[in-house]
Amino acid sequence: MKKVLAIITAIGVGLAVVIAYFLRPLLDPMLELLLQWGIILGSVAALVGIINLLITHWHKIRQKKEHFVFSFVVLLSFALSFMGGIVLGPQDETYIRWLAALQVPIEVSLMALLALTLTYAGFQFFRMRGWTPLSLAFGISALLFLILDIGFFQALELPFVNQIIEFLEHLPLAGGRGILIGISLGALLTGLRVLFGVERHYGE
Amino acid sequence: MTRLAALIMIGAAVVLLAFFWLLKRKNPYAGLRTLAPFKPLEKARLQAIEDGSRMVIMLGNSLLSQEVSISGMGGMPILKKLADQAVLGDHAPIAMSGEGSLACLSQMILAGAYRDGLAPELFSNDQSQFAGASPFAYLAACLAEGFDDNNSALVLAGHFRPEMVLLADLAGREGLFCLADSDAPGAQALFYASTMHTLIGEEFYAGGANLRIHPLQAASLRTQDVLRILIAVTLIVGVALKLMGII
Amino acid sequence: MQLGLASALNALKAEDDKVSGSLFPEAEKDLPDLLRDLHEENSSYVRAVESSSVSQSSVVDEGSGQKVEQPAESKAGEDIPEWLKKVRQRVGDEGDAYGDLVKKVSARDSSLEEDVDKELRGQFEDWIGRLRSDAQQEAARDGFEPLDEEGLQGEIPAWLRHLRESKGVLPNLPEGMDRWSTSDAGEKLPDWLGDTGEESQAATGKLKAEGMPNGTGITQQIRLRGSGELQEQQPLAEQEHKTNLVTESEDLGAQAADLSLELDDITRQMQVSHASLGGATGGLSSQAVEEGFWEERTEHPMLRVARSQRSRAELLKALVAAEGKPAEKQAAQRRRKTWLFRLLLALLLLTAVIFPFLSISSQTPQTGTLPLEAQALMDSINALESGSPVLIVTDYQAGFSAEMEQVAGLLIRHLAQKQVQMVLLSTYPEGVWLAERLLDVSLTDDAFSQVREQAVNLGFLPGGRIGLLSYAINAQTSFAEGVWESSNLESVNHVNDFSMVLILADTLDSARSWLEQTGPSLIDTPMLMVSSTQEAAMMMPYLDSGQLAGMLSGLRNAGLYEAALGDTVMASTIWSAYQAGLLVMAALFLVGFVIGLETNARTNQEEERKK
Amino acid sequence: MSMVDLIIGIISFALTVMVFSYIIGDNFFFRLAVYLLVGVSAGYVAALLLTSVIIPKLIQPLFIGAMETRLLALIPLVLSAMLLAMLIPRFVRIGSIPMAYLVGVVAALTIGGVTMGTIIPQMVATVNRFAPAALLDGEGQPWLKIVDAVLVLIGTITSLLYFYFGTRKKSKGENKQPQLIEGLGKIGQVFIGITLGALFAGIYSAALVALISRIAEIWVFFGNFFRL
Repeated sequence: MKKVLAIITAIGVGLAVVIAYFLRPLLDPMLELLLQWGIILGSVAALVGIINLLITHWHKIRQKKEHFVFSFVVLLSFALSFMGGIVLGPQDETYIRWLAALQVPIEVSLMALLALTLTYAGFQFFRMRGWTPLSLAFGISALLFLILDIGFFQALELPFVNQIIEFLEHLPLAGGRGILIGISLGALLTGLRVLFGVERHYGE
Repeated sequence: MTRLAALIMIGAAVVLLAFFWLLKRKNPYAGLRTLAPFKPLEKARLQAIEDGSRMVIMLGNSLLSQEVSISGMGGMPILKKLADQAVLGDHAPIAMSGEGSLACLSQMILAGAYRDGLAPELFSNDQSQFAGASPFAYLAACLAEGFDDNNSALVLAGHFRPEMVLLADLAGREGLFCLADSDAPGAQALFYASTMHTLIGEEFYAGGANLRIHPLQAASLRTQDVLRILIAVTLIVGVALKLMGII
Repeated sequence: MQLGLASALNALKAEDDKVSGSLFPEAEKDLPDLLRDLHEENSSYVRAVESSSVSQSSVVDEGSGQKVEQPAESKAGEDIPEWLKKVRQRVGDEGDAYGDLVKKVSARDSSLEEDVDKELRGQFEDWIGRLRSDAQQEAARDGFEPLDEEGLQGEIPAWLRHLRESKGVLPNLPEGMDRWSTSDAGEKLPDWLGDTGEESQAATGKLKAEGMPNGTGITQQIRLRGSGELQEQQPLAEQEHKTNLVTESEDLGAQAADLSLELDDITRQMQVSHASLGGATGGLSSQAVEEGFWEERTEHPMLRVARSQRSRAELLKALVAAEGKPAEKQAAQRRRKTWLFRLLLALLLLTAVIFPFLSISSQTPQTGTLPLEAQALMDSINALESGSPVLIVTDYQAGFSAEMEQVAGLLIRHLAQKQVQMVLLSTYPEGVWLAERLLDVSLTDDAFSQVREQAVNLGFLPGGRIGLLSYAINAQTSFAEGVWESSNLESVNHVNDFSMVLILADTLDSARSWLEQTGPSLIDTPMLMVSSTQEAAMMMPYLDSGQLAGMLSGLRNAGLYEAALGDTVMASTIWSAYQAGLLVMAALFLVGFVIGLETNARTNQEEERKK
Repeated sequence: MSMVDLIIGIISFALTVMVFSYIIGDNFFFRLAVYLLVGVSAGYVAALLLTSVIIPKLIQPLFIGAMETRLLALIPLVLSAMLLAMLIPRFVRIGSIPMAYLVGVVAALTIGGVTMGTIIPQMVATVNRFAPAALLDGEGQPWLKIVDAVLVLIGTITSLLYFYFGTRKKSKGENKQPQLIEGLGKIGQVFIGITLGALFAGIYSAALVALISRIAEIWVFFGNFFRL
């Protein structure tokens, strides 16, 4: 019974929003109400996810699973960060300062780690991918754009060289447009399957 | 004009979808290209059951925070296929989501798998985790979970930001099987360079048909093929008319 | 595990039926009694479990760790098939796999100690005797020389011997010998099989004398031998057997080893009985011959073991032996192989990037021409009037704050020079405090202090794309009550009322969402972008289609923009380190390309050689 | 340098080294930094969601405003309660209705957004490049603009056809695309490779800037520290 109700909800709400989307601004009030409820449910789902995160780490501690010590770190840092946000407010200067002091170094370092690990990917690329039109184009293009980004040729300030560089820098546009249209077609059909009531992972 | 053109495209897609669904009811999956990475994925799945190791399925984030994205749901067919082994293997697969709504959806799929396996009491919420509240926190939690010694495979299926390629690097370091399947072009570029089993462009949306989840998934691929040919023809005709100054 | 043992016994029984069908005369088709007893025992055990009227089974609740009474019939139980109910019942009864193993073994021991009596001992000896007498009658009918009392001695027909020799099954007869005798054969047997015949009888005799329950003879002996104690100790009679067995039965590892030896011994019993008749029968099943019946063996050369038999026995032995031992991860070996090389490459890049910090400190402006899209962005900002509202969207993660503050900081300063009214918001939770940080880092000069105070941070726009469309429809209801009213934005009621929308994005996701959901609502308000280098290539289609009016991305273009503004020039150490890092990656690609050429050539040669 | 800046500088340096220890392999320090980030970001997001969405949009409307809006506010409250019920394993299925609502809304936005925001505008832009005025007037060499427009048209069509999912009719079981489409797809591979290669270089550059900024920050911190 719950499954049928869920399918009807998805199809009904989906059709209502699509119709209102294309008839804008005619049905804007109804569209806005449906969107506001969607925003609330999206945020509640995020909170349910965060509570699930805390319960998972609490189970790890209680069952003394491997690395359960770090679950203490998660719960403790969550408590401090959450209480700070509630008491001082998410936009308080002191709160933001300490939040940035912890979050910025770790996230920027993870991003820096990406550079260090891509060195191995760059080195073993041709050995792994072999020789196909795709891999050759990929390798040569990556090499070309790395060298262009160094700025050596631009510094020569030769008009003809600049025009070639500008032409080369616009080359990714064609492939990018093809990929974008392809991905959009896939997303369009997936959305239609939801409105057909076929893509119903919510009803498992 | 854009709105009219969009409506025409959506109408064409709906008609073609229904047409191919009815046309190919008997054998919906015949005549479709099979994607290479799904065979090793099946092998890795059976291997995980055989040697009692664990598969970790990462469903990525949504396009933006606090929403469920269509591309995030693109990874669900793979989770559904791997969830069926939840009842068979020694270690149930772990689904890690970077978005609250994806965590709820994956929980339903895993719970459904145990219910289909007539063992609902064996399902616990820990198998479907909400790993992190921000993309980098999600990446960090997945890296920590990826180091677990019970793992034998990391399956990335969903919407990923480029920095998630650290997980493919971790799979390479730890000698794990890794399937990287995303709809984000940036992530596709890095996955293509760092792991063997990856999909490019819109192949991400062909997972459902390859795993034979529902006949309408196969009809979708056929509809996409016809639409791409219509787009190509429209571009050529449009260019011709533009050169002639008609439009 | 319980299922595993039952199925293993069934497999052995099926195998035995197949082989015995061809070797034993029709009348003797049924199993040797010992094997049948073991089989009945096992099925009686299964029947005992089924019939048990236990309506409740207790399952350890993984979450709470205590036993939880579970209804034996789960709600969905009415339509569950019978066989599956038994499977779930058994899983529920015995908890985890090891508990099941211990229960099975101890159940067998106790049933053997209570039930087996003198009659089984007699049956066993009758069985051996009947097998031998039948073999002799068979041999007499087929014209072979009857086997003598000890069994294995006998004239092997010439054709059989040549066939075996050609298959390398029988080692060439030493000089002067034309047939095998038990003692020679015995030498080839592994120690523990070699003495099966005589020693087991002697041991059994001793057991009887010591008053041990007869039934334990064979099994007890095997268990002790299995645990490696029989060889070192004094003869069994002097042992205090009750205590050893009790301590042993608690050690799960030893139990697994005992079981494997017990099954192994049954397999040996069957093989020995086959072998003793082997010489006498010519009627081998065609399948056995086909499977290379006389393939390489380590056991008694006279043994006739089909390859499928052998592989099943070894698989069974390996499976049982592997229980309880952590599987050696092949990944661990693969990990060591690439780990060091990845570390060296990372250190190489780290060194290349640190080096400019040690040597360079001067500041030289960037040279080159600003790309068209960056020029369009500069022109748009230059066209703004003082006090006009500009919406700045800080949709990037803290991980990109380094790059974005470097590149976007330029535009914030440029906008501040134009004295515009800045309105900030973000669809990412982190974007809220990153916006504050961006203003603090960029507007450090006193000249910008007034612009800094007037800047309004609307905070978090929740809901992702749902929130974007809602914002495009009605900007005020998208934010918490009072946020909009307190931000003195009288002139702005709709997103179209902004003079410019500037999106600071680290990936294509945020840009696409704004372009798809809010873009169609913007009539004459230009949408511009500051993008991380990360996905700037995917922004080009939107620039080309005019959906984006201008874009600035990358450290180099920021340097050129800065030079064009006449602003303070970016430190050259950062720029030199950036160039060094790019050179390292370019070099790695080239080296990889050359190595790829070489490995590709080698693989082509190998393929040609194979063809 | 104030005491707070000193502490923040030391924390920043320590966290950077702990994250970089990933290169050596799994270790205590890396996990500590990683789980610290998970806890801190979850706490902040939870606080932000409560203060800027749940309280103002879900709870306050129940008590403020006209009776009609207060009754309407009950619907999202009930749906939210069903979502919260999913935290209990036995009631996971109750959350299917609010999840269906969310999925339905996002599916509709995707259908509208991708068609009006990406597919149609990109097709129009490809055709508009061939406008005679755009080709002949304006900056740049006309022949270069013509070549550029033709390349974009060919690249867009061939990279679209590279993903063709159908296979040849005659080739039973063979995984081959129709002849013409396979040929065009090979050209499309080149254009897709160029785009993905450019993305690889771009992402590496962004990561490189992050690496340089970490080193620069630590360099400046130690410079000021030793100058104390």
